[in-house]
Amino acid sequence: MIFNIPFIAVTALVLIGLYTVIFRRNLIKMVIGITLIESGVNLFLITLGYRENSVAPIFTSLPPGTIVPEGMSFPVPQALTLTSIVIGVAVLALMLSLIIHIYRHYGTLDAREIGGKEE
Amino acid sequence: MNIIDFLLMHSPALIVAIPLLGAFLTPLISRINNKARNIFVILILGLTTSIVLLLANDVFTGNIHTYVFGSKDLALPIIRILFEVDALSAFMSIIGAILALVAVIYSWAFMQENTGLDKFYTLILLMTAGMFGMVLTGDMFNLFVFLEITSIASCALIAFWTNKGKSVEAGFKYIVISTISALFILFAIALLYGQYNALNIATLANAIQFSFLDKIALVLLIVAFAMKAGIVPMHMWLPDAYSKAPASVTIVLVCATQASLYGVFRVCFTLYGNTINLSPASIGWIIVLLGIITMLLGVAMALIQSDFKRLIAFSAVAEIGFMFLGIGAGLTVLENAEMMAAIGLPAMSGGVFHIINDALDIGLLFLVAGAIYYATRETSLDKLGGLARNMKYTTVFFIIGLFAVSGIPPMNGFASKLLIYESTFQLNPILSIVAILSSIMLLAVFVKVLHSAFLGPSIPKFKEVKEVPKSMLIAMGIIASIIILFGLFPELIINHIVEPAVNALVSYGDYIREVIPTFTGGI
Amino acid sequence: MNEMSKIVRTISSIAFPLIIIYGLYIISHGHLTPGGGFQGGAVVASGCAMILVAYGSIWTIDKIKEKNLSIFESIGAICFILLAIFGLGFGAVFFNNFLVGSDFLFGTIPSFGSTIANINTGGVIPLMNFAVGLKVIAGLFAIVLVMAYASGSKEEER
Amino acid sequence: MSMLETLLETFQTGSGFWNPIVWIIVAVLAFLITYILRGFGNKKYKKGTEQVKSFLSGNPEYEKEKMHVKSSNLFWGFTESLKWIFDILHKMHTGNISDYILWFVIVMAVLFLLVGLM
Amino acid sequence: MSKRDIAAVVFFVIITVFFVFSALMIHPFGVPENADMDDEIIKGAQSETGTNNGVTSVVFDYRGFDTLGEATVLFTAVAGVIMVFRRLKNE
Repeated sequence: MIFNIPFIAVTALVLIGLYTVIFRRNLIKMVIGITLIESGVNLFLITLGYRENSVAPIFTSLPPGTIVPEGMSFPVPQALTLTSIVIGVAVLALMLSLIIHIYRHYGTLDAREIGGKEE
Repeated sequence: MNIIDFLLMHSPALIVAIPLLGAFLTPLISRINNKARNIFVILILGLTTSIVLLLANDVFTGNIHTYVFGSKDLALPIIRILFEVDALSAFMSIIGAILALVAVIYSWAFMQENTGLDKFYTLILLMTAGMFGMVLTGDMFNLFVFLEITSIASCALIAFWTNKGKSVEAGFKYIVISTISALFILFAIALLYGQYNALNIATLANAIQFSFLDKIALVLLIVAFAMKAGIVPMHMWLPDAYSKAPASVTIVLVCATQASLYGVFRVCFTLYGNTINLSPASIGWIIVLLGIITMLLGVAMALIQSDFKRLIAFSAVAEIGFMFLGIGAGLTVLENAEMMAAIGLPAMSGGVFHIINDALDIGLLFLVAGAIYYATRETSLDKLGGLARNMKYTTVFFIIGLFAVSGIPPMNGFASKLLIYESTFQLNPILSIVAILSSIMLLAVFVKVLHSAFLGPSIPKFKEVKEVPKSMLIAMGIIASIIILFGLFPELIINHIVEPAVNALVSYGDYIREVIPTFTGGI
Repeated sequence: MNEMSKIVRTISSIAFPLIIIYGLYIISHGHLTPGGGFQGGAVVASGCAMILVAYGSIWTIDKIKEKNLSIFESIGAICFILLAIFGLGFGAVFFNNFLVGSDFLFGTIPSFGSTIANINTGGVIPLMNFAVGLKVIAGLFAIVLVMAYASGSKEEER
Repeated sequence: MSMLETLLETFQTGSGFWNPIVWIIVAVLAFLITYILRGFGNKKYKKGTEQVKSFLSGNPEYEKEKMHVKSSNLFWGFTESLKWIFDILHKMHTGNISDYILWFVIVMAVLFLLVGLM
Repeated sequence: MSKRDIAAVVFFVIITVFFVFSALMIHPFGVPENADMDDEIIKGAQSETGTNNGVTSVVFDYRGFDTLGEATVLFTAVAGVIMVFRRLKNE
């Protein structure tokens, strides 16, 4: 029985990501922070789905002596995490392609300089 | 079973599925030629609009539609995705359908000389589908998925003119903002799931106990949805995004913003409706306060702008404050029956009626701004002037929008704002004073635009400016006629469309009882 | 992006078919073992991305255009949503798994509890896996290809 | 006919009311009054005389393009007297994306304190 | 350290405290309080959807509409990326 260490790890990941978004000036680093928040949320979903000494919810060649359903971890959080990961990939691709364009236009990746600039 | 019953039974799924199918087909159709693609997109949206009206016509009589994906009956516990359509969802989806159709008609001429138009129309369809999914769904995670679809499509469309650095930057800001808010929404959903092992809104609302984790989840949901809805002081992405996007994208973006607003109301009234009065600090007063700040700051910033579209965007921020004020005033007295009848219901009907009014007014003004940009390639008010000589119809449409947005009879803004003023005056006079003040300042803002863009001597640079093409005029005319119709006969609209939506918000018990018959409580 | 050395190209062209086969295996056994359309599609798309890195984006974009990739992706998405709409036709509900229990393709139902893998189960789920797999392969590879080509072409302008 | 009646019934908002017929009558009356007043002033107006020239306290009259007031100069007194407010607002609106997220965090913290703590 | 950073740190500490509290207040790791939805799914996975893989049965059958939305998100991203890198001139 490990205590709520996984949830503490989730909190740490989310807060580190938020810190990166707020205090870093480089757009790429802000994107990295966003992905950190996202991985924290995914880890949270996965950890919510775990039951003590349980196996994955797959019936193909199940280990003998597994109680169904108490011996299986939750399938729903895994599905939600799959969806969330794919969404994260899509968002990441779009953000990076926009950053490429921003760099072509402004020649810098500093958020403050870009925001301060007028047309 | 004739075709109408079939459509009505499956309409919640079809409203989302038809634009999605159209979006998947658009890249193939646009291989033929552009005209076919435009006609196809307009047909798809027209079909969707007709199904939305069919569904709304049935929902506004008071019954709630539920649609379970993958099985005919809904067995407890809810393990499948559930669509639950009540009057508020139908109300929001009507707004989305009308404005998306208008946007596509407007784009025919407005976007003509741009490249990459097949992707443009695909993304418009995807954005509309995501909006419909957001307002129709009865499942928290599904709400998150459709929120992401709407955000990604909107971000790509905001950055459509990639040759302008500012528009790409606005798109990047929008995607960062919406991704972070969506991630915190997902965090709140996970908190609720971990406690109650359910994702269905009605099941959660039945099971919720307002523990500490529920408070955290409530705050996360309210703040994230409020940021997506552009509430001060989290509104700063909104002027950038609205003013840098193409005009026909902006009016769909207005609907997307209001879908997030719908998220706030759904969370406050339905998901937490049974327990929100347990909160020591009244959520209703917090929302009213946010609305007041939003109104004042929005008009104050709009007054000093010199860019046409930025100015309209800031006044859109102010308009969102009116809705928050009206519906928050209703939320403050949710538990108290006679005050609810005296203050809450008029305030909330004003707020809900103002949602559609705001969509129409701001949409019309953005279309006018786009028309001026199309004709003169200029949005800075300092350089414009004397356009009323060359663009007569556009000027008329702008004056209609001016009257509507500043609440002058006989336009539609008058009725909703009158309801909000009177009811909030009984709640607290200062609220209605602030509301009237900001409404007056809105009038001042748009009189300034009228003076500096349309009146005055004709600038020699704009001597040869022509009136915009027909499709843009038709799009503006549709919205203007709806505005005048709503303004002349508000009684009709409020009785048949707004009152059911308000009742759907207030009587959350019916929404939950539709799924969980054993639920006791609710008004 | 320029092409890499001959060693890298040879090794990647040897490894490419194995990666493709592994990804297709993951896609086709998605309803029996861990995996599915998204995971297998990601594997195949990463193989294509390896070819892209090894041979350079100019060479690759001559071989396959992103237009055709987006057409493939549309076809995958249309197959997916049509399978859902067929459910509305057969089982009278959207997203109904109308093939389960039928003696048609993938129709058999496994016995409860631990069973040996039987590929002929799952109803529409294997078909949806294939549709999503096609979609993910085309989509991810299109993203990687376009971004590589755009960032590479910028370097040549400098 | 009943449809028309439903259209024309009065819209009561508690202490006020709205009726399209009444509004149209009032609007027509207002137009009539303005027209009559205009008629009073119209007699002594002669074209081509000194009346039509604008008098800028003796200074020569600019050409029309120069006389168009720019939108930045409108409401000058208002914005000038409330300059301190607008300066604060301008300081608030840095175009920096991380400031936007900071506002998000600030509002979240305040609502945590309001809702979660009490 | 500017005024903005000091304010940021203060509010950041506040939300840190609340997040850590909520992380400590969730049910202990591995012992969920409530499991009826997932038990229902695991029991019905084989008989209703005919798959041995519970996760796939959730992804493509029980929550298939989410998967459609997810596929749509990917489609949207591809369309957006191709549109952002399009040629701006007609030739």
